[in-house]
Amino acid sequence: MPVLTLSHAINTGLRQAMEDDPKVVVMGQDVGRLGGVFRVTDGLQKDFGADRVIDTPLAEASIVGTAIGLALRGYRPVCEIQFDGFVYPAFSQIVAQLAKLRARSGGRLAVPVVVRIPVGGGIGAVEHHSESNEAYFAHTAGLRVVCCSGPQDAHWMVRQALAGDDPVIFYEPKRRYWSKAEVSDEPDLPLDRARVVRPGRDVTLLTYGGMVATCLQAAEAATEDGRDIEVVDLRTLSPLDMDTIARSVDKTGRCVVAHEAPTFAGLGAEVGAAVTERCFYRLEAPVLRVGGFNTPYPPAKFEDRYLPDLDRVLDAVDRSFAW
Amino acid sequence: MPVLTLSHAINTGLRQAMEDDPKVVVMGQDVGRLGGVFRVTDGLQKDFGADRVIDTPLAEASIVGTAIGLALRGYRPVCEIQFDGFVYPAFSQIVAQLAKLRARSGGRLAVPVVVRIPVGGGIGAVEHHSESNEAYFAHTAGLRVVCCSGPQDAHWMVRQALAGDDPVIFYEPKRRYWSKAEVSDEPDLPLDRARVVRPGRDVTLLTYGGMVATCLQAAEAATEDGRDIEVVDLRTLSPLDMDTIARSVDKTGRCVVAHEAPTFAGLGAEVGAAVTERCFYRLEAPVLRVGGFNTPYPPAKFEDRYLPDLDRVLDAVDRSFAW
Amino acid sequence: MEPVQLLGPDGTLRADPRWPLEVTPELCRDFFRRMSLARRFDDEALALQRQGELGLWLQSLGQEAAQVGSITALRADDHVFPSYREHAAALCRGITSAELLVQWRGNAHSGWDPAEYRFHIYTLVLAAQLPHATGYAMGVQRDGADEIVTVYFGDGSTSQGEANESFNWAAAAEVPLLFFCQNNHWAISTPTQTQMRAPLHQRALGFGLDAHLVDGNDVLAVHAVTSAVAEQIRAGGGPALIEAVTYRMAGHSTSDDPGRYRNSSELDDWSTRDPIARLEALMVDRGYIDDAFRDEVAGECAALAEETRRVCRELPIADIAGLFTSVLAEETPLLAEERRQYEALVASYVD
Amino acid sequence: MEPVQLLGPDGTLRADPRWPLEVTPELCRDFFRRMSLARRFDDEALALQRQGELGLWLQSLGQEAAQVGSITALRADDHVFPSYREHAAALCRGITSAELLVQWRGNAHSGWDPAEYRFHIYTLVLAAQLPHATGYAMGVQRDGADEIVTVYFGDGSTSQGEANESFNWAAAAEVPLLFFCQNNHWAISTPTQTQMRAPLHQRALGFGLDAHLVDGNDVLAVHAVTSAVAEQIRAGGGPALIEAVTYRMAGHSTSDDPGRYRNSSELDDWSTRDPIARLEALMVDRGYIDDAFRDEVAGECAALAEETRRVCRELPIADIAGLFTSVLAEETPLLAEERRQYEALVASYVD
Ligand SMILES: Cc1ncc(C[n+]2csc(CCOP(=O)(O)OP(=O)(O)O)c2C)c(N)n1
Ligand SMILES: Cc1ncc(C[n+]2csc(CCOP(=O)(O)OP(=O)(O)O)c2C)c(N)n1
Ligand SMILES: [Mg+2]
Ligand SMILES: [Mg+2]
Repeated sequence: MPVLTLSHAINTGLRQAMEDDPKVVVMGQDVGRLGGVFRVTDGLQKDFGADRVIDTPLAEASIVGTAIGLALRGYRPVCEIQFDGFVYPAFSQIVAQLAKLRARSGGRLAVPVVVRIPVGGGIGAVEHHSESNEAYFAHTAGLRVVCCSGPQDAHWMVRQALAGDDPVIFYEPKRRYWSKAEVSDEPDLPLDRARVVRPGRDVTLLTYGGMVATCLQAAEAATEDGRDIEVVDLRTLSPLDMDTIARSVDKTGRCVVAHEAPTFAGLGAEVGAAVTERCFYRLEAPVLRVGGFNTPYPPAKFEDRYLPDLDRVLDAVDRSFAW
Repeated sequence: MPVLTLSHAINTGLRQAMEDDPKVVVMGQDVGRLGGVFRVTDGLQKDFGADRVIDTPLAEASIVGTAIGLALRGYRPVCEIQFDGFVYPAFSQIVAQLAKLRARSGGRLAVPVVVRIPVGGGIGAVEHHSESNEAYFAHTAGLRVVCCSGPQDAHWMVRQALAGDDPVIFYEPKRRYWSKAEVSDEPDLPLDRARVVRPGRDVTLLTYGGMVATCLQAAEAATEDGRDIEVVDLRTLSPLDMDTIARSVDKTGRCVVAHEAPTFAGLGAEVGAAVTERCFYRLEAPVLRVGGFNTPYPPAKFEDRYLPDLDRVLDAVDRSFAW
Repeated sequence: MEPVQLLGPDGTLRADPRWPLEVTPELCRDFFRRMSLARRFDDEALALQRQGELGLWLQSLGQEAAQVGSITALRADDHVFPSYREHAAALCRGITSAELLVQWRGNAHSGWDPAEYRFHIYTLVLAAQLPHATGYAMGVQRDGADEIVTVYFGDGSTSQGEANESFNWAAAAEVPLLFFCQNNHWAISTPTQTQMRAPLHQRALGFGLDAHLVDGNDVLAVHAVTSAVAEQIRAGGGPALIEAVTYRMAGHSTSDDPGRYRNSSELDDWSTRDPIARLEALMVDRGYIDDAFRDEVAGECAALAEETRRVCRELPIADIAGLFTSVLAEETPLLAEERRQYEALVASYVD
Repeated sequence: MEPVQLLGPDGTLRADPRWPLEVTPELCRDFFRRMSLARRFDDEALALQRQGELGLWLQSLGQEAAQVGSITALRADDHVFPSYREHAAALCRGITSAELLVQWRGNAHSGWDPAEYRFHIYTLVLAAQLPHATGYAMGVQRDGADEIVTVYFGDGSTSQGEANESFNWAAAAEVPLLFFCQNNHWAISTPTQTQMRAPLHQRALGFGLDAHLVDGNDVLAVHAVTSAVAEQIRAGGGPALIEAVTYRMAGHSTSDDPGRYRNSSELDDWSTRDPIARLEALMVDRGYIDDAFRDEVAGECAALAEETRRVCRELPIADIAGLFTSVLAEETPLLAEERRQYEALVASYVD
């Protein structure tokens, strides 16, 4: 089992998908010659040619819009949006076309397009390069929204996304692109399942993407206070794997959900509301949310304080126990 | 106190704002000669001229984008988006520019732009003409998101929105455009406050826009089962008036939130999560959500079943009591 | 640039060496038949809307030549992306009146299988279909197929970013795509001069597209130009745009009241350039038409009208379950639960 | 269309009757000084980034003539909307090195007060500033002011829908707006031919804009053309576009590795067309420059460099409270609560 960085794990996942299916095409800004600003598509154009690894004009709406057209022709495009903050020009194509075409056509049309988005902060970037906008797409019926947190999932989830017939918003936590881990030769979970990454008895900590590592550290630190935190990596943000989530909360009786995005009307709100509906009598405290502040993403010098860190996660855990 | 339709109440509100402040300009598709497809701007171009009531080219991104430029020049533009489903091309200008310019400029720039959006279903329209997309904007820091439900609020809230220095997404429930009521000579609430539209003891029913009338009917019907429902019109969706909301739930101990939008990651999720945090020990049952199904908005012949009606609202109330 | 015109408003034919067309009796009769059927269908749909059988209708009245002349110049396997007013073009592709009406009755969001007719479902978000057509053409290009792709849109839509991105992208990628704009002078109440300063065909040239202006009410000119341009694209000549100058004879939709924003003189003026009357004048002059043929076409129109009325009241409507099962390839647990809950609630009413 | 060029790469001056310019010693020295200062500032910022003092830097290296020649042709009260690489233009407006660096150090999202310099903050979302400039120009138009508005953007940005919507909207509304495109041949790793098939100035004409192509490394030509076009717009001539042909001599940003996608020969070729060397050659030939002046400018450059290094380490950074108070005009209860909670948590650490 090779040890790969998250970035390289996606690269090999894309490469394998392209070898398995000649209809898979990669497209986006600078994905060809350059291999993408995060090198995720490095070398693919060299090996698969410029017709299958397409350096596009600088127009997100058309990157997604032409990908839809390619899908209608029988292709399986995977689009790269260079940074999270630049997906908005494609918003109409994503929510009104990509997400709705199956329903609008009465189920006649499938539009298997994967939209890859490097997401979140923590890399000291300038404005618009650190956004967490998953809630917009999670609220959009007709899309699958998934987020990987490490190399194993990154590799297999992108392949599963490309193998399915649904449009998928595929989030890649950019601050974890260079984190390394083994990638197995077989997927160990389907795309629509959450993963208990650290079993625990006392409280359920739900998270995803770049925050998974942070929450695992928090869980380790909490052992000192004798607290046994169960950490669940949601993986699929829409639909949510409520069975796995509820099973954990039914066990622990407490729940904290942590993400980088602002909490107001964020994904944590859905998780909190849904968990409360499913586990009402079992909850010893309300589901508490930890997230970015409800402000635009701040300048780089503030991001360590803006992003939920170990202290803020544990503070929420403390408040949950203190309830 | 004149009796006006909701549509006309906004019209008189805009007219008054334009008379009070020469910097207020109205812009959008067909807002001039035609007076808008819902006649909200009827007669304004005749009286204020084509420079202040601007028939624009057919480009939502630029309608909002040029409104931002006008605001930077000292104007107070109010843009009309013809239908909810057509705001998406302007999404990048709204979330990356309009919402963020104050923060991006370190507080130096104010961008007082009001974006009017006829919202929701119930008028038997074709696809893209019945969407409820408030959750996208509520999750966007830097915007005020409000929704009127009747003529009184419609008239005063649009004037308050235009008088303030924040960007405002102003929702108008299109199925209530022709509903009539008195409009007072004075505002009776600020823009950032919710309104208890029907006091009650047993359960709190939180809603807004087109659903307010539905929930009031449900409350009346519930009296037959001896249930006294308190109906709260949220009015401001971001920020939420949590004090008014919590005061009600603390009184009743039960809460149902109803809106037209799909429930998954919808505004009801935020309300449910926030209410649970504020009123945890007081809640006899989890906050239950009633909304459109988690599907794209259906064809007209299905909308009576898709939109929460009296039965589905009362069913949720029943489930809350049965908990 | 002067619009290409082969058939004058009075029905006189002026051949144009640049746009050769063999004007046979068969061709004229075919166009006359197709345009007459389209107009009659449009009339009938309007009537059905007025009777409350349809929720909304957008008329193609007056634009029959632009649509019939262009779509008949394409090969049956050339994929087409329409906007929402291309009823005449749709009928030419064999789409039935039932399939055309179902969306406007509110039974479904779309009425036909795009694969069957090589004709995509209507797109109501203006200009959103242009990137789709561009991408589809990228696929054709990659398949090395000799098909071309055609996308229809209106003058107002050209102000949208997505339309212009497509003009640029298609030109840069040199895809086999024909942009066909029906400039009917209006976007609801907004006249073309509010949308743009320079004519669209000039803009298209600026993007590096081959571009042509044609009299959209002259079915012969539209057909001749579209045929030549389509073959040029098929031969690898790269994408092109045709601007067909026509007029929206009716309101924007049955909800619209054009009296609020345009004066009838404009309408009267355009009535004198009617595409069907114009072709009929030529046919009379050439002796291509007689009472027998007129009766034959009138009969077909009556039959279509009758069928249209009949099917409208019997249009199929899916079970509500379809709402939940056509969101994703598989119904999610949340959707299945919602469906069950709803069905249980409905069932509870009967008790 | 051939680019307007007054000053050849070798420094020879060719007057062009269509673009009159009085080439005085003062003018040349002013340009030489401004371009030299801009380049030195850019060098210094690059060094600071390499030393870890800045998070990122996007160099204006090689584009000094396009920026200095154009901004100095505007009136001080003409509002400007830059993209993010207009450091040379910003310096000409009096924006300080501290104000220019603070954003790239990560202390703030923007560094200056747009009202003070009539120079909007940088826009990083490509083409988003074009509608802003168009709207601002609508305001100028409504105020009946004799100002004009100028918006800077790059070749790659022109593929965005918002850029093209603005070309169309500005032309249709006839606003007093100058579109200034620095075509530096690259959008990160994407060459201009991948973005477009036809040159931008041709596209602009297609939209009905007045359009001009100029050698962007010829400060005299840029200044002459921009001056004439600006006055034409001011006089009510309507919006125009200037495409300045230049070259991005450095990587896209300090994170970029241009070696992966372009060969050095291209760079060598463009080095021979350097805007400063070119002007200096003319000045030498004309005796407009001597050691005294060279020393004077070198001194000013050294001073700017020194100041740049000094201020960079002392750049102001706001209190975190500002995060919560600059979201809306008033801090909302939720934000106030979040701030209090956070401050309490931080306070708890000290105990
Ligand atoms: C993105 C978007 N904005 C607004 C609308 C509302 N709308 C529907 S049709 C129309 C006018 C379209 O005019 P044109 O493109 O000329 O086509 P025509 O109706 O004349 O055939 C408008 C503004 C829409 N459908 N989509
Ligand atoms: C909407 C959007 N998409 C993508 C990006 C990422 N990006 C930043 S600069 C750049 C290239 C811009 O090229 P150009 O417009 O020619 O300007 P230049 O950098 O050459 O000055 C890209 C793709 C962005 N900033 N905004
Ligand atoms: Mg039109
Ligand atoms: Mg460039």
